[in-house]
Amino acid sequence: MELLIKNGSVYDPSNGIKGDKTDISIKDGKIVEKVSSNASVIDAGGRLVMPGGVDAHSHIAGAKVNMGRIMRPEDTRAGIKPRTKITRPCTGYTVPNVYAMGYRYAQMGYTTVFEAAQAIMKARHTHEELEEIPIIDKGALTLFGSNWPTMDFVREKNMDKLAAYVAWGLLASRGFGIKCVNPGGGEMWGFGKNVTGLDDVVPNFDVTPKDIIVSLMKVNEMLGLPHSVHLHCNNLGKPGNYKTTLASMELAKQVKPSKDRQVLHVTHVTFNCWGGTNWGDFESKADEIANYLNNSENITTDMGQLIFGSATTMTADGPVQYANAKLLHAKWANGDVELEDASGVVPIFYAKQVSIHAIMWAMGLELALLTKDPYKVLLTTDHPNGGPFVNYPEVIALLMSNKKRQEEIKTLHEAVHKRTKIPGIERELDFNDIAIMTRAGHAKVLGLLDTKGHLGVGADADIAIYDIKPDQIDPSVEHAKIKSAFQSAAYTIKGGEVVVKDGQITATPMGRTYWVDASVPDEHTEIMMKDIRMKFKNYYSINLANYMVQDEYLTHPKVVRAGVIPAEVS
Amino acid sequence: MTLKVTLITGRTINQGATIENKTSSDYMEATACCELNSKDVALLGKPGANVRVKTKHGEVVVKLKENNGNPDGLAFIPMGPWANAVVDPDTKGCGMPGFKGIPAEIEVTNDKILLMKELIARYK
Amino acid sequence: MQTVTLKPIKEIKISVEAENISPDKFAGKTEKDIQSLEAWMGNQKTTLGELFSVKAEGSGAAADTKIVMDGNFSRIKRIGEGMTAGLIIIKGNVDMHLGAKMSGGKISVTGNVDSWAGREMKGGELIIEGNAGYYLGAGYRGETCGMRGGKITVLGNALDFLGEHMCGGEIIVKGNAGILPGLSNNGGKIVIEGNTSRPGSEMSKGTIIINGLVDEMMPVFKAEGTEAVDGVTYRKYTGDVIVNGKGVLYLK
Amino acid sequence: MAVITDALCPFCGCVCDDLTIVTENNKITEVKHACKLGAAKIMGHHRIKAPMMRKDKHSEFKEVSYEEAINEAARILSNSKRPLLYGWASAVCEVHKKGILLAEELGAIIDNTATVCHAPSTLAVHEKGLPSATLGQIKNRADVIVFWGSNPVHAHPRHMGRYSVFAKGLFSEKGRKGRKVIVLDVRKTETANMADEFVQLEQGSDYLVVSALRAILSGHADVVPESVGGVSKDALLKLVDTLKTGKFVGIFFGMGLTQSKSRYKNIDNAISLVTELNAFTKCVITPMRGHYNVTGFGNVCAWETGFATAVDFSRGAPYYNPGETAANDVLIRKETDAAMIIAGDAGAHFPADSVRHLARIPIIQIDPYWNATTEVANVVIPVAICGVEVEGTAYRMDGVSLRMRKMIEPTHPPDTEILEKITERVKVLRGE
Repeated sequence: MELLIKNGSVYDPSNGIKGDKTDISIKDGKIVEKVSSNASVIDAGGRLVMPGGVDAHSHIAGAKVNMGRIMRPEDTRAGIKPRTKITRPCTGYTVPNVYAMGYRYAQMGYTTVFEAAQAIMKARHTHEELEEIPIIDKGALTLFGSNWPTMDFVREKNMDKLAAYVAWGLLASRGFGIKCVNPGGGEMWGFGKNVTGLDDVVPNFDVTPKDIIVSLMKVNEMLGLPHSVHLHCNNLGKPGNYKTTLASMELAKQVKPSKDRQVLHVTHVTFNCWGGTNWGDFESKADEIANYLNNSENITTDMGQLIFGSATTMTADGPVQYANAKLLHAKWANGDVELEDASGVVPIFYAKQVSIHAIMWAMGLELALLTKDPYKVLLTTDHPNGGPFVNYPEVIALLMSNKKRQEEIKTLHEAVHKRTKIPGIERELDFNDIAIMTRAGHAKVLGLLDTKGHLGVGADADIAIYDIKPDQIDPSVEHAKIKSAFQSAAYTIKGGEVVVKDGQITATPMGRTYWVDASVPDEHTEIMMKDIRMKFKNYYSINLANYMVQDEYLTHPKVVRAGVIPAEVS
Repeated sequence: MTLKVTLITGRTINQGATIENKTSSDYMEATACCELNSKDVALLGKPGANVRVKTKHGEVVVKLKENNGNPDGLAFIPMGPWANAVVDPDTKGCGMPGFKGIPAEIEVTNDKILLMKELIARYK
Repeated sequence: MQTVTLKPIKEIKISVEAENISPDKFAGKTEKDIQSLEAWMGNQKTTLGELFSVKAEGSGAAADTKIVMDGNFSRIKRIGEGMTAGLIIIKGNVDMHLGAKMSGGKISVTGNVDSWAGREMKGGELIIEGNAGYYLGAGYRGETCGMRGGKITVLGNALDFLGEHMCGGEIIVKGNAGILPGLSNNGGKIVIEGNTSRPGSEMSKGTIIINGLVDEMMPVFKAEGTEAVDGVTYRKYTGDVIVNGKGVLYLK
Repeated sequence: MAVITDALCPFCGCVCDDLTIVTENNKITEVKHACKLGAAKIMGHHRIKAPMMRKDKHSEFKEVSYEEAINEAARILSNSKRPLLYGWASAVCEVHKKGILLAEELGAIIDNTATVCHAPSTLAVHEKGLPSATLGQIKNRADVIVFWGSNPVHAHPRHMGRYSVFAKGLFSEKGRKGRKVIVLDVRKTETANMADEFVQLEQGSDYLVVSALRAILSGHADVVPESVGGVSKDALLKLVDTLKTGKFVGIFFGMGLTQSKSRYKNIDNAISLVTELNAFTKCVITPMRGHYNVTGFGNVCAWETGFATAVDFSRGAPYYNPGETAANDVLIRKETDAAMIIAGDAGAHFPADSVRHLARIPIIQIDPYWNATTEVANVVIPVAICGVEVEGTAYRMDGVSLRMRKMIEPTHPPDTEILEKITERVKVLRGE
């Protein structure tokens, strides 16, 4: 199969292409130097061409996503669409069904999405859902931050065992990388408590969140995993938590990256750049985070942008969800996973006239606009925590147009003026910035820039064409057009196949599931497994033989190899 | 003598152990019965007697059994076709019929207990 | 002024979803237009004309549209759903979701209505001369708000969960009500002339007046002595204390 | 002789995964570690040999080929205006996926056995959520365990040993001795006999008792009368104190709550009690699910349709409203005009009125065993036993997904194959 995209106005940041009229040749699902004259041709007619969108942090599959669906029939009915000849029925707004998940991402020109948190013990469920999300490539990050083996090995200061455990845990869960959520807090939530900072000691395990974060960063680099540690900071959801976030970022200095990427990705900053001491003096400290990012080299973040309207908060941070439910008098699902982590799901409605929400809306934007390098701030909504992913085009429009921001600010609670810097920020991002924040940056942060997030030869032929002519539009003024163009791609091409045309699904191939197979010396695994076997014998409620995710749950696997880097290299 | 009771239905281990073997006499023995405490049983007769259980929704003949965990006036029939002959079909706006808390009358009878096949045949 | 008369022309066993029977949908349409409006019987798409004889006289906006339904409609769901104005007069029984989400106009029924009548109703009036089913004036699964405004009057009885999650409006039941009326009442007014049981659980706001007997009282109300309402003396209770509720329950 | 270790039990929601199965010549000769329920199922019962059909409900069945039975099933279903596809709980998730696709194709209602079991719990989850935990969390931490309207000695025989009452873990090394066990029920069950405290309720009064506990917990003991639902105020005060002072409270509930007066509102109320207890201690609540994979159906149905059960596809898009779209709702209203009953026995477990309607309409049964549904069926298609002869996914009562093992080679085709063929045939009949 050959395809040629002609006359596109191409934005391909990692190859330095900024709006040049470049042709893209595709053969057998990859981008190639050139194609034969038999290739079918898409004439982009000067329209915007970008690599397929990549999302490094979204909640698209697994136990908590499904709990969101089960507890929210009122959300399910909000997005109903009957089946068609090509598509299965779609449901939901904040918690779409598996089909809507794939179709709606594809309709926005996205082709790769990573689920941000799975407990190993519930990974089989995650993969069952990933297996049914059509079109997009996907993967899932695995939780390690409160696992008993993690804390035991951290306390023993045995990085070989910890590395072996991480490698084994990724295999067991078919996971892509290390997710660390409120480290130590998940364990403490087992008895209804929480850690309050990086130096609290987790009872019975005698480690601190700081120890856990640093150790996980070390083994992440020992293993040379494609992605870095992906951190949801302690104290999330508490006013004043920006200090914890900055202190967590500071820890990254202790570890050298094993490859050309960050050593720490701090996620959904909207929820952890909070100033003030209570809800009364609550304010944005996104500027402080941006300032830190501007002066450091090995940390990346994502926005977790807030979208007004309905959202469903879901996270492995169990205690924060209990606090949310109590504060909002909302329904609450909790999902502790034995020996591993916690989780919670709580619906929320973000209202423009609620001061906290207005301030939070500003935080993600401030972070993105005050941080100079767009590779350091990825565009996310922490779907569906800040709001559903279908609102990315709204965020793009806000980032590209100060006019739109000012119009929006007029409709918000006045706190947005006093407690945030957003009204005075004039910066407007360009298409290159947006391409980084929605594609190249994500791919780089995930360590997948070889095949994802760019349009160079050898890349996967995942491409989006939008109905915008970059040289004929002023995004600052015509922000509504920007938004609608990004909502509904003129073409989405996935693995060389046209899957969306004029915003409509035209084909529903199955994407691949990425996971990382990391090698460690056998003797490390053997020693580590002694502990693991003991834990299964005494503590787990299932047997070790039934724990690992079987091959049957990855019908289209894409294995990324990694492993312990020999001492002389590291 | 007719005993007025509140009827509940539910699982038992023998009902469960024979659930995939519904044509067997074991299943019938496990489920075609009605448990009352010994005081209530004595009001009617003896354990092992056939009793007719009647509700607004139907009637069924089952074997009388003793279970002293039951308070006075509470009858228990293991879930299954015999119990379901007399439960309340109303789903109360939420899809769930009334399998528990049904006012019922129980009396001893000489009628025989129908086999599962015969019981279902009544519905045809 | 437009008057549309619908009469059943066949016995209907499988429920029909007929949200198109509404003054908003009929307004300004010809008899033929109305006959061709879509309805669903089970998984079969059909039309109003296939199911009913349709007679239309005059023409007018929704507010000037009167729909007269004469006969047995006990398998016709969603009549008057979302209507904003006009009048529906039903001489007979109807199925579920009558007047769901309606925000204006008036529906009156001489017979019985099945469950979810007035679901998520925002305004207008619903008069039921017979009995109502479950969840009268309630919400949809998982929503925090049921009825928000308008008025429902039932001359007969209503079943369980009436006014569940009510956030506003008024429900009057002349007969008895099933269990748990006014559950999670958050600002509506409910009057039950007959008997009921377990009223007002989890109510945070609103008023429930019961003139008949209360079979079982929820153990969550504070007795506040007596108070006269429209000249009648009631025992007054406030609660639900669990949710720090400011709801008021008046019992005779 | 072959020995399979770490085998999973396809009976109840405990899905015990520590069974040892001994087989010889493709026959199971021994089941170790299983309870009476699991062992009985795995050892096997009399099976339906071959597909069968009959002219009408009164005539005798005749054996037919699979093809014939499948074609007839497809014909019945594709002619139906209000088909119901019911059962599913005794099958693996792979079967559920095929079933939902068939329901979409037909514009059918698909509902599962939870409709007479824990579907009300799902309705309560819509209202209040579900503060829960995996069973190992209970095993390792719980010092107070409550069974409310559930009788695990009979329905989940190994629950207490593996996960709750007797289980030892990191913070519960004393097992039973370190735990307080409370049973609330209307009768003194065998489970109640093992409890430290038995609170006997009047039948149907659970809702009132939960509210009284919540009132006391929220500091309003003054409004609670001297006795609620047959329980003295002193006993209620004591119970609240026990719950509040536990370090980790695990509450398990059964059909005593889902099926009694107030139905799902009992659970709705109990979930609020659990949420409110978390202001004092850690407390979680878990439904005692019956069939080994009834939880799996709810999960598959939720991720595929957005709704956990009772989904009506008649208009092409999922619609959900138990009370309107659940199996018994449409059967009692006599709306259903054809039904497929698979991996569940509506004939035995539905009220007489529903079965009476099933006896009037064409019924297709897909099941390994002859049961009460067979008695009203027109077409019977025997299949392999999931979890014994077919591997696949099941979800334990706490939502942990597990892969059921194949113990012996099947003698019949799997449900998935039958459903695929029916779906293909339906498409042909509809000219797709």
